[in-house]
Amino acid sequence: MKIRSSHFLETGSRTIVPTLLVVSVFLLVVGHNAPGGGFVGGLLAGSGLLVVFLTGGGRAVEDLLPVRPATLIGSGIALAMTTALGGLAFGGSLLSSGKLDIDLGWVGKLEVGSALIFDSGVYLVVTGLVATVLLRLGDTEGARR
Amino acid sequence: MTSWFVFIIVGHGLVAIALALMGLKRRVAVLLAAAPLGAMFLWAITATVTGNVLDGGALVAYLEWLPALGVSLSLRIDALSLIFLSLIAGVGLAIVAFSGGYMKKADPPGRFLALLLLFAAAMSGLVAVDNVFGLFVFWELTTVTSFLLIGYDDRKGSARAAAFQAMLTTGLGGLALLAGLVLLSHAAGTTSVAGIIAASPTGGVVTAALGLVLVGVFTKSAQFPFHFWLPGAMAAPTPVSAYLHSATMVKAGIFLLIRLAPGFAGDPIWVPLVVSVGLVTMVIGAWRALRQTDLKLLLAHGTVSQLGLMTALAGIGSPAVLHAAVAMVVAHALFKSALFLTMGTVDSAAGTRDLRLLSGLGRRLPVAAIAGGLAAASMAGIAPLFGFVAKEAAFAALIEDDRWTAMGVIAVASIATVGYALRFWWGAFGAKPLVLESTSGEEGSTRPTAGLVIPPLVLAAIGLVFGAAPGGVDRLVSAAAPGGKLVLWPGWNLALALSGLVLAAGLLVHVQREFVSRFQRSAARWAHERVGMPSTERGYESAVSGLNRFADRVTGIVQNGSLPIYLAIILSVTVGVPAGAWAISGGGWQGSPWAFSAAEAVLAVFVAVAAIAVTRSQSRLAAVLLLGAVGYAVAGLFVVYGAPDLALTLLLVETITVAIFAFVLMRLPRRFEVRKWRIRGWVRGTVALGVGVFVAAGTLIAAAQRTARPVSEQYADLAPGAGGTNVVNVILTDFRALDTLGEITVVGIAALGVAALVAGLRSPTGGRT
Amino acid sequence: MSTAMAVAAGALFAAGTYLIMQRLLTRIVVGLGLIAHGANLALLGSGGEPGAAPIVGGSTGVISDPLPQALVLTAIVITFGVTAFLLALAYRSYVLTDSDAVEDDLEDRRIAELSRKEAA
Amino acid sequence: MTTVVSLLVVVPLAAVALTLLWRRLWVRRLISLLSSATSFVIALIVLFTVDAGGSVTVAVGGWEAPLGITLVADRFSALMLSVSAAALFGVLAFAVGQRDTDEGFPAFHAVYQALAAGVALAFLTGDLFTLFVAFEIMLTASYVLITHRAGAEQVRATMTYVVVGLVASGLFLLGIGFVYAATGTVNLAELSARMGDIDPAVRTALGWLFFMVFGIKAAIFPLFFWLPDSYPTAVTPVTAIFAGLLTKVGVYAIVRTQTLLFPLEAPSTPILLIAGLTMVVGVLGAISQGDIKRILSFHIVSQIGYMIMGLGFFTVAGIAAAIVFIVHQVIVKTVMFLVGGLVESASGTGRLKEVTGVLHRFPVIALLFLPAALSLAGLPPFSGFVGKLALIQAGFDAGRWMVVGVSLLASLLTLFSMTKIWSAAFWGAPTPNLRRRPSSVMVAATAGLVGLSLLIGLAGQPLIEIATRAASDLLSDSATASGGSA
Repeated sequence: MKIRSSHFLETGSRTIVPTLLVVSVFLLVVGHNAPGGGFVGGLLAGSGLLVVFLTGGGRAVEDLLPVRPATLIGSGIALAMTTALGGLAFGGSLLSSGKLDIDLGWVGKLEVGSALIFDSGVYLVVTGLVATVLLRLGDTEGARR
Repeated sequence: MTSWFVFIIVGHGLVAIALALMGLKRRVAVLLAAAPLGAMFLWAITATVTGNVLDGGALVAYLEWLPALGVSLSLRIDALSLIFLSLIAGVGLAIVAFSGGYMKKADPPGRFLALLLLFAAAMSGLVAVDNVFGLFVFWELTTVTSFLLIGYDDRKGSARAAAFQAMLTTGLGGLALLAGLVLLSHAAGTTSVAGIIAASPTGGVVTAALGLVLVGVFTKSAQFPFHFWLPGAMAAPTPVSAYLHSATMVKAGIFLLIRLAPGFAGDPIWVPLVVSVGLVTMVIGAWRALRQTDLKLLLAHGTVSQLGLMTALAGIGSPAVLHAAVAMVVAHALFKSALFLTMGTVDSAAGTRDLRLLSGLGRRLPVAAIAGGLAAASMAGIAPLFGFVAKEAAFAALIEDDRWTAMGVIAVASIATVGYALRFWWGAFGAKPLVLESTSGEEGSTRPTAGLVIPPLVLAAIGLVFGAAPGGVDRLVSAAAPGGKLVLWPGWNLALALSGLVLAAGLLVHVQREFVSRFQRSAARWAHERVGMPSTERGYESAVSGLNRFADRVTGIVQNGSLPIYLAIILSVTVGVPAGAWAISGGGWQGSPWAFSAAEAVLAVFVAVAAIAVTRSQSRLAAVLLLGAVGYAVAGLFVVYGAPDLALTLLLVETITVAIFAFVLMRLPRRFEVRKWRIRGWVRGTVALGVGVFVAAGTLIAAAQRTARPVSEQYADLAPGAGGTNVVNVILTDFRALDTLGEITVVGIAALGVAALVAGLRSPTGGRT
Repeated sequence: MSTAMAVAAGALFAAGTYLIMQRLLTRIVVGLGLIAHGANLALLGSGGEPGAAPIVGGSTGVISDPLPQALVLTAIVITFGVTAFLLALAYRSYVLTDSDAVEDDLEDRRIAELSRKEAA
Repeated sequence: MTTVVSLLVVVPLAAVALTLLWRRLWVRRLISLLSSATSFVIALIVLFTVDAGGSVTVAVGGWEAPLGITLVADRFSALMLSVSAAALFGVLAFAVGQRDTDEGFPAFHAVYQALAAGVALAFLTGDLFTLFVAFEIMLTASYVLITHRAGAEQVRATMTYVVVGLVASGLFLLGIGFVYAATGTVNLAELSARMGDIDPAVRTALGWLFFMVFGIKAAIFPLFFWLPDSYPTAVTPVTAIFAGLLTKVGVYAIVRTQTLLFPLEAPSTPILLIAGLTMVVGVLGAISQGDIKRILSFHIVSQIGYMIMGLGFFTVAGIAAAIVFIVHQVIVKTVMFLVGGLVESASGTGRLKEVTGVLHRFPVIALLFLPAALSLAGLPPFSGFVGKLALIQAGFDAGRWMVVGVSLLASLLTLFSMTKIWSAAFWGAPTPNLRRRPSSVMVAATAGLVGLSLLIGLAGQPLIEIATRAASDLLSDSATASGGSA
């Protein structure tokens, strides 16, 4: 189903969606120190997809997503697993955390904790769920996969 | 020596597997099956001759199985075991030889012989093992093999029903036996059979245990009131009837009685129960045997009767009587298996075993007639056959012990025994003037093969040899149950006179068979009409149908198929039991603050009111929107409780949930259908209220218990070290990351489920998704 | 735990259980949603007296117990996933049977009928 | 060793991710089979290590309890892990052999591995909330598996399953709320130490709440109604693994929490009453049914009663017997459903009235059914006998004759029911619907599990010994709990 293009919504979504996605990533990154994190981020990204869906239907959501929702979920779990395994591999225990400092030159130093990688996994899975629901439940005519 | 025994038993199993899997030719299969039985027979002879068994010793071996539970397969093979082993192997050989000729051409013999061998192995184990649980194991194995053999002709409904009946009856006994054995071994402090008998504990528990053991014995040995399954078991092929249901398996109960008698005959329950059951069974069996027109059923009821005799003898339990009981076991195994096999020969030659249709077979089957004659004479107790010797010993021992009541009953029943022995031979072989001579059987064979006539002849002949020269057998019998002596000629005495009297009376019964049968018919009518005598067969049937009805009733009530009712029960129990337990244990109540802030109070009231409003809403959309409102209010409470992450998450979740709901609702009717509730409104209301009160009161009571400081206090100090200042997030991604990992798995799986549920559905609007 | 919070949780459970004890799956889903909210409130309240958001250096004063918050967050997301699944189930039911009602088990009904007949 | 223990959860979870990322079916099958086989091997290693050297505790993330989550592999959990891994592998092989299970369901292997991960986590976790998460993983996976390709009738059945499951989850969460409110921790070891400090009445109530919440999952009387309505509707491998594992995870949770958090001094009459009723009502239900899978589903319930009975004695012997019985049931119940599935796949029906003569047409199915059925009925020398004998002896030791008598009666009725299936479906003239020969992989998978059951029966001594050590661990844990020191 799709709500037939209300002009207002369509133009609105063109600005709203990118904003939502950017904010969602922002929440993901700052989550360790402020309210936010993978869940909130993922849900916000999902809300973005919802808006896309409402204006463009299932097709638009599919076009926006780089991969199938199942792959999104699979890679999310895989990403979270890497930190789990990383802990094991580096002699610590399962899911023990570590840190990686990346020098980004003039941008500054980015401190990538394994927690962030983990949270990104969460982000992907939650987004994957919302995407699945939209494509399957929301749009029974348009979804192809 | 004992290790050879184990090898041979294992050999039984291996040969059975080979027989079942390889499609062997009939002759090869028979020879192969005979091998382990022959080995066992030779072993038994050797063991008797070489060891100290004849002097009351035993071959002992220790075989562990489950020592933690006191279960072992330790062997203790004494004279009684050897008698049984020789019978199992010896009669088994005859049976296998007979089966080769008896089984139909179309039927591959492999599976049948394999089952027979498995049975033989189980039975051999039963008599050799010296552990109550080991005994039970073999006991049940004989039950299972018997079940499979009774139902061997499984295309016939009657065979299936008979197998079922036997399984259920002996299965019941088996469980009673198990319970009894556990109790006995507890009371005696050992699980060794010999040890238990040596300890022979006494007391109420022991009496109860013996009662249970005896139920097992009675079912296995087809004693009243469980005797009905044995005639039913005649649905089995004749070799099976001859082997399991006359010569060996049904004697497992007798075996156990003879084993236990020296230790427990003094128990108050033993003599009255065992003797009376045995005598009643003997009489009932004899009475019925006289009425049969089917030769096989005649023999079956005869077996019931004879088992009753042996039970009664074992029940009396004095050394002399036990000695006679053991002799009786041997005699019965020999003559009854011979009789069954003869009957099988007749059946396959004439195509019927109805004595009203058989005539003049004696001339056509002279060898079978001789074998049958010898065996029947042994059963009737005619000298110089072994049946006579055994019966004489029994009479003499009973007289010596002053067991006059038992003696009387046994004598009367023995008259019937003579009667049905004659009836059998006359029925099978005699020329009957009014009946057309049976000329040819179904297959038109005129002369039965040697395989069909030799085995019964051999068995009957052994009865003759043993009878004529009982000294050799007596050494073994006396080693098993010292206390008497088997002799062919006891001298002129009361027992002999009684025997003569019984024979004469039996002859009269046969001559006056018309009168007897009229008498039996009218007596049966009288019993049925006037007394309304219950029959145990009917008892079994009504028990089974009653069980089925009861099961339907209970299940119909409990498993009513209605989700609302299930939920009502589950909720009431899950909440009611803890609440009740709390009340019974005298739980107390402490006060708690009304609210920590005004905002909290307002939001809480809003949540409660909105929740109740949801239940009243009549349209789906209203319900969903109200649910969303509740969600937002809960998010508000999260804020009040200092949980911004939660609030943020919940707000987003609620928003998306409402959207999903909307997608689904688009396709569903706008308003809730009005459906009949299976549960009345007030019941739902009460359960709901109960759950609500439980939750509210429970949270308050639980919170009042808190004395220790929460473990989470350290999180705030540790979080920065773990790389974050948002403690909740650090918990989720670090301290308790495993939960989160599990949680995203749940989310992922749920998404896969959504995809799977919608995939392949034709949507109501038409398009395929 | 304040009485207000306890009553809110209790009311959510009561309304939720009232809703699920009937046949329409959409109503059941709503009921389960209420129960989940109730459980989450009870769990959050188990942390004791509320305080500031548990962010180190974020604010002064006593912070709330962060552990129940983390647990509740996990529970919320699990509920979210399962609710989506349930809705898909309701949808499938509707497509297949034209209704989202949970009917009685046929085999159970058959046996109940049988035993009723036997009793009569 | 801590790494190895962690792998028990990590391997299936990694398989979830990998099977989702690969699209080829054979790759998914390979990953899935490898994961299950590896889990089995690891579980055995853990079992032997733990049995020799005592339990292994993993502080996940390096955070010690009660701050972090711990995984605890002790004898009880290691035993459960091993036997469930065996069942999971066997059923997976069967499913692959049956082909149509995973061919029409792209996510089957991911969901199946998630189920495996949930089960493993449930056995291992030393944390009450993680137990909740583990249950959710397991249950959500089970919801997805049971609804797979559901027709109208199955959807109805699954709704019952899912709704009851979610209600139980809600109550579980509520219980966790109560526990945290009362004690301020969700770590089981820490809880065990703190439980002694709270009002005994509240403690008793909490004990019963958890007993009932897990009892819904374990399908005890009177909370089992959902099970026979829902299990039989799923495809064979799914029903089989549900039957073998899910209820036993519930029983595991009951045994674990009751011994660790709510220990008793003496046999508990209420628990034994529940046990007796569960046995009897369950088996009566089985007798009233006419479909193999439905009969077996009621037997699941009935047999749960035996396990609860062992717990109810609250002695080392009783709990050891219960553990032996659980191990036996995991295998035998799985096998029974697989055999029922073989009959169904050969004939297209499981209704006793519509299929006869399997013995003559497919003797191998009969050969697999017989030992499993006899084992279920507790006949020697099969695994059920070992469990039953242990229970009976424990019962007599505890002086609880009544419930022992009831259990014997129930096992007679079980024998009745098994004999009924045998003589109705396996004996008789073969019906023409017996057309499809089951694939050899399916038969081999079933046979492997039958072999395992035989092994338990014939070589049960080591199992009983480990179970006894496990039981005395459990009771000594609870002894320290009542002593108030962790």
